[in-house]
Amino acid sequence: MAVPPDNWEPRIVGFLCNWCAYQGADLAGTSRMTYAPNVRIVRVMCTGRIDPTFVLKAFQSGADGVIVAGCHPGDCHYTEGNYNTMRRTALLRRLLSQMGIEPERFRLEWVSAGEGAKWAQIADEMAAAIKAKGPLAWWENVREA
Amino acid sequence: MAESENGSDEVKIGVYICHCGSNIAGTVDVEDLTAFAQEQGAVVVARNYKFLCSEPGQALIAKDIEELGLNRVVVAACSPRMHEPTFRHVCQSAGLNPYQLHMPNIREQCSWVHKNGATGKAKALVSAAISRAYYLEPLERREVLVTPAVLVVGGGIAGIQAALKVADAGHKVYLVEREPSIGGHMIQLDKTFPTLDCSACILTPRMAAVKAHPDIELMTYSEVVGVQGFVGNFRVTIRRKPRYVDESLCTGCGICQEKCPWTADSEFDCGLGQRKAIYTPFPQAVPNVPVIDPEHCVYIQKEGKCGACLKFCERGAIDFKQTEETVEVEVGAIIVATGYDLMDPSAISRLGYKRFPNVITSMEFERLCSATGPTGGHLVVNGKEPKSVAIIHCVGSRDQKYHTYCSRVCCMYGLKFSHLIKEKIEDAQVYEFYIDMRCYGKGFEEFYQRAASEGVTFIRGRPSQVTDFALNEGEKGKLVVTCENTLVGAVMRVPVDMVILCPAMEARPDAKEVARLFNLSQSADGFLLEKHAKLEPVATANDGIFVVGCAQGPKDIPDTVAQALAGAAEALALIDRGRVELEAATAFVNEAACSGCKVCVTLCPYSAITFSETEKLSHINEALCKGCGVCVAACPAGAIVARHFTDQQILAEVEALLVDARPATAAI
Amino acid sequence: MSYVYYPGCSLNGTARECEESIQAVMRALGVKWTELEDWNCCGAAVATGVSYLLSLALPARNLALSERAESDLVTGCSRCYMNLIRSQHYMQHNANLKDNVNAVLAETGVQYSGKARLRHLLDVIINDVGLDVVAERVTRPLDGLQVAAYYGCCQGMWTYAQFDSVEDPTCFDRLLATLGAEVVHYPLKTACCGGTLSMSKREVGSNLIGDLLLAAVAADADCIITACPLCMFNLNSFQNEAGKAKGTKFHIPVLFVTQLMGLAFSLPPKSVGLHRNMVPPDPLYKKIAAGAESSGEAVAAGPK
Amino acid sequence: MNAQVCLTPRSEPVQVMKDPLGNSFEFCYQCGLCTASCRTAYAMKYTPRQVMNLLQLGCADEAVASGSGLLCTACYSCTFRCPRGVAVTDMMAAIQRLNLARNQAHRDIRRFYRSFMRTVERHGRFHEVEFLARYFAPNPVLLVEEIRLGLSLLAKGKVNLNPPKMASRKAMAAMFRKAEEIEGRP
Repeated sequence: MAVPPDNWEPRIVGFLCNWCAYQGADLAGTSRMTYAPNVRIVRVMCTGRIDPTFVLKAFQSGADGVIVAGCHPGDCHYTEGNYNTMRRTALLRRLLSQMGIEPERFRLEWVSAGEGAKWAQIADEMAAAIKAKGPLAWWENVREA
Repeated sequence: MAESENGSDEVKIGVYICHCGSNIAGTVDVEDLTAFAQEQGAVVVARNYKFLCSEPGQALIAKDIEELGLNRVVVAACSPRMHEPTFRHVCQSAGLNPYQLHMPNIREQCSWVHKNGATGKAKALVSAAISRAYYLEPLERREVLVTPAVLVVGGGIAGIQAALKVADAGHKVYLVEREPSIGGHMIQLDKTFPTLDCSACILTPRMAAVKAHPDIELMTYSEVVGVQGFVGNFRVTIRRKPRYVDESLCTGCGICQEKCPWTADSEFDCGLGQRKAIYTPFPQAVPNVPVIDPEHCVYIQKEGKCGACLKFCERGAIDFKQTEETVEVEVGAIIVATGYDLMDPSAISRLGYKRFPNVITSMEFERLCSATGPTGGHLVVNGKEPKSVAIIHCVGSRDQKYHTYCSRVCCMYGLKFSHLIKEKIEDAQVYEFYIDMRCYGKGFEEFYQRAASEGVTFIRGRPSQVTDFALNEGEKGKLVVTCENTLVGAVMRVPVDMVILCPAMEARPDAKEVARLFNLSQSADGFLLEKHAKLEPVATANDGIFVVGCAQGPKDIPDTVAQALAGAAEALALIDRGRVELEAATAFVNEAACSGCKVCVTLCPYSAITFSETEKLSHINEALCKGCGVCVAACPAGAIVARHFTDQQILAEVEALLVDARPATAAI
Repeated sequence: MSYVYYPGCSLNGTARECEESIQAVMRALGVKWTELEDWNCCGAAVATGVSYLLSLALPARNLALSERAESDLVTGCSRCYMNLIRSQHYMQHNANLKDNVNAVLAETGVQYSGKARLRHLLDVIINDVGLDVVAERVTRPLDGLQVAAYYGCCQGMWTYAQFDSVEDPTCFDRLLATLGAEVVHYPLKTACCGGTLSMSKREVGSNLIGDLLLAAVAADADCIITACPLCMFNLNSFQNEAGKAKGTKFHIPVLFVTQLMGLAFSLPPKSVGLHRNMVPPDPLYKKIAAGAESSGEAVAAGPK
Repeated sequence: MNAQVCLTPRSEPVQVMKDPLGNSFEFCYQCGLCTASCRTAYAMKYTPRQVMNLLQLGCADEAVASGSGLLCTACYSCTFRCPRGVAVTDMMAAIQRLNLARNQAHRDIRRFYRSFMRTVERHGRFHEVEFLARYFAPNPVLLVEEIRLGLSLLAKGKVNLNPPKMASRKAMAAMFRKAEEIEGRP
């Protein structure tokens, strides 16, 4: 694996639903919690809108990790969009592993509008985990496999 | 960048970066960010400004739209949940479709949460916003009429006040209450702080007014079980439990309750007193119509044995054939006032609740003090008048094992209790065990002074236990409260005859179901979440639904009433406008691409998608669609398009979000 | 279920009667275990006063040994149990700490991974063996014997958190009731006995012990039952000093829980080390015999 | 006023007081539940709550010197009940450690701790006879006080005269050294 430069910082794309996770991330801001700046957020109305190709596109464009975050199961603003996400994610995970993208690089999380601290913690954890893994080099993993 | 979709007019993007005073500019290098934005393709102008939401800030954008012919606007500022409506309005007023705006969030999700790296992240966010904005399309918003009626859920003081105010404005109100009577917790209280008004005396006229109001339809012993529709047009399903008493025939004479031979613990009196199997919870109940509790009614339990009430009711109002009913009502707005519960302090076993009969909760004390209570207002525990009483504050509040928050009312009602005890038993010793006295309201500090002047003893310290272990003769037969008197720095043992616990006010155990039913969020403490802590105190994430009173968090009666009236004002504003704009960001089916697989039909939570067997195509009813996009992501043919969240827009955003990443390897 | 048994230091010496009774009773209940090989001192209440790291590493070594044995680690000493679970808990929540502990453990050739399963003797008796099995084994019910169930503090706070209520544990009451004893209301059941203060700060230790004895006497208890060897030592050995502190004289037998179980199982008193108790438990024998007699009569009278 | 109790807030290095799980004294809001739950607080110069306050004020030296930490029996009642999740017991242990390391405690008490740890270091397990010999030798007055108890223990066969036989006892000393190397006492 290529050795990352010293100042390398992972780039992580977060797809957050408008009603819970995005509000949770906003709450982390209003509460002035400090967390790693590596996660960049894309707002969608519901995690159910997230087409697996969005995640693949993120990795293809140079993301080192992707987080999908939505309402807790049962709390979806659209009743059950997040259940669809859950099902889709299982398939997506398999696809990612076949492509040589390590499981740590993709996370599905439930963050409610009141869980600002949880969002900050997830962002920190994810940044630390990806930093430990180094830059994404899926093509290398695929070749090795 | 390439030409826009229709190829006719050139894309002209204006980028505006807000300093938000120092909120953004203190962390993000706004000049650098502006220069960066200026370099992006299709960007005609990039500016930064101290406060874009201010009038001159808005004018700046409007002027550029008009003079430079901008057709896309990117405002990098606070969360779009804050100011998207503001800047959409700016676009509209300058002649641009409001959906041609995009707002990257560089405050809540950038400058406020990062110490280092905020500028770099802001650049990525702005770059993504520009790319997304490039593909934005104008959308048309539709308007629908608002049903001029309001549903109020919960008949405590909050629900009563809200219902009366809406009805006084001449609109129909449905007031739904789960219990047999309205009145809520407030009607259980004896006196109210700091004025010492008799709680029932000030509340019962309001309850009677609800009953008498021609525009209020009161449904007690009923629960909301379903909510469909959207702001302005809700369809609500209400389940009415059988009372086994015909409300239209009953005169409330009370003979049935007199004759009923079966008793149960009275919920209203916190189990300190008894009620019959057919009962009104308290004498001033509204409606003054009893219910039969099927668990304790022998006629119901043993199929026809007893029937005393049947025999004695002269009006023939007893009706054991009643069954559960479901009614549907249509309303334009909903006010949720479902209240709170007191925590059960037996969870903190060291404080002795349920182990010693003379350890009681604050609500039990209210009932003991009340003239309508089980002792007729005589303060008696264990058959004796207590000569010394300990009042323990913060039981389960300000404690991360139970509830981190302060319950806000205990300090004041603790003082009220001291006063009431002193009033009833002149030579009683009263000890207030507190951590901090929080007497912040109007007349509160004065009341604190008054209690102190009446000889109440204040001990600053959280007691560790209530025990019956006596170390000396003086403690024998007493309860001993141990704590550190933190102002002295010494452990104290205080022998008393009675202990009153002030348990935390907590979200009701079914708050989660309520949140789900009305599609609301809960804050971390379990209470229902308002839209904005300061500026939208009663609105929620679900338009047209408002939350008031203790369902939103612990508060005292004046604050509850203020919120109730705020909720009424919100509902009235919505109804009086008469029309409401619907979400334009809905989905539609690209018929040419639809393969007719019907996957989308089953997925739609709003039944907005129908399948035409003749055309072999799916159709989306845009009045029902809420734009969640589940069908869009699921469509195997990619035939469904989510307006304002198109694949093209999102993919462009993702790609540009990673503008600073090393080029994706061409290895594959 | 396989167990390795960690006796701890005091059970080899000052708490020998506890050890004898534990072994005898567990044998009677059919529990098989082997002693944890090469175990070391858990640091007792002393290590924390000298080295934070050692206070975690000493217990961790025993946890690591039990992982190697792939068995549940059972201890009958509350202080050992507390030190073990504290070490486990801290390492679970702080990876850096765990690394440091493992660096120390490396000196003795073991490593702690986090898999160890720690069990308290009472937990094994009540939840693995079961009270129904205990009841079957009771041949001399302790009818009429009034006992104060003294849970002790570090048990209350750490041990019972694992299988009972922290603040108001009841497992002990249930076990003693199974033996036929009457458990009296003992308000100080989770109050601390003062631990090593009885040695290092005598006047404070005696005062705390005095309160415990006073409460038991006030509750009309015939004896105090404990599940902690240190409580056992303190309550037995310092009744004179405690009496002086409280201006009275104490003479109340204090038994380890398995000693009382042994009596109910009709095991010979010597086999459960009752002859070693500092306060001789003789008055109890009389009371149990009297109880057995009266119930014996009732049985004899029953069938007719 | 006694100069000793004229405290000046200053920021002393209190890092050693911080709990490894992050539940530190900063969270304390001085409700006194720790003290009220503590059976030995009455004998302390500063109650556990006051110790937390001294740490908050940056007056750790005063808390350490007070010897309050030596009275903690580590029953953990305070930690389990603390409404702010402060690991009070660990902080009491920290000031206890510092007090002993700074030789502020009475020499008998210091010897009590030292003798115990030395015995464990040598044998891997506690050995009463060796401990008592180490503890009592320099101060025979103590021995006189305890002789009655010692004799009756002996009579009941509760003193194990033979040293414990632990297989890896040699390695224990290495463990002690390694721990000291890593943390640098105290």
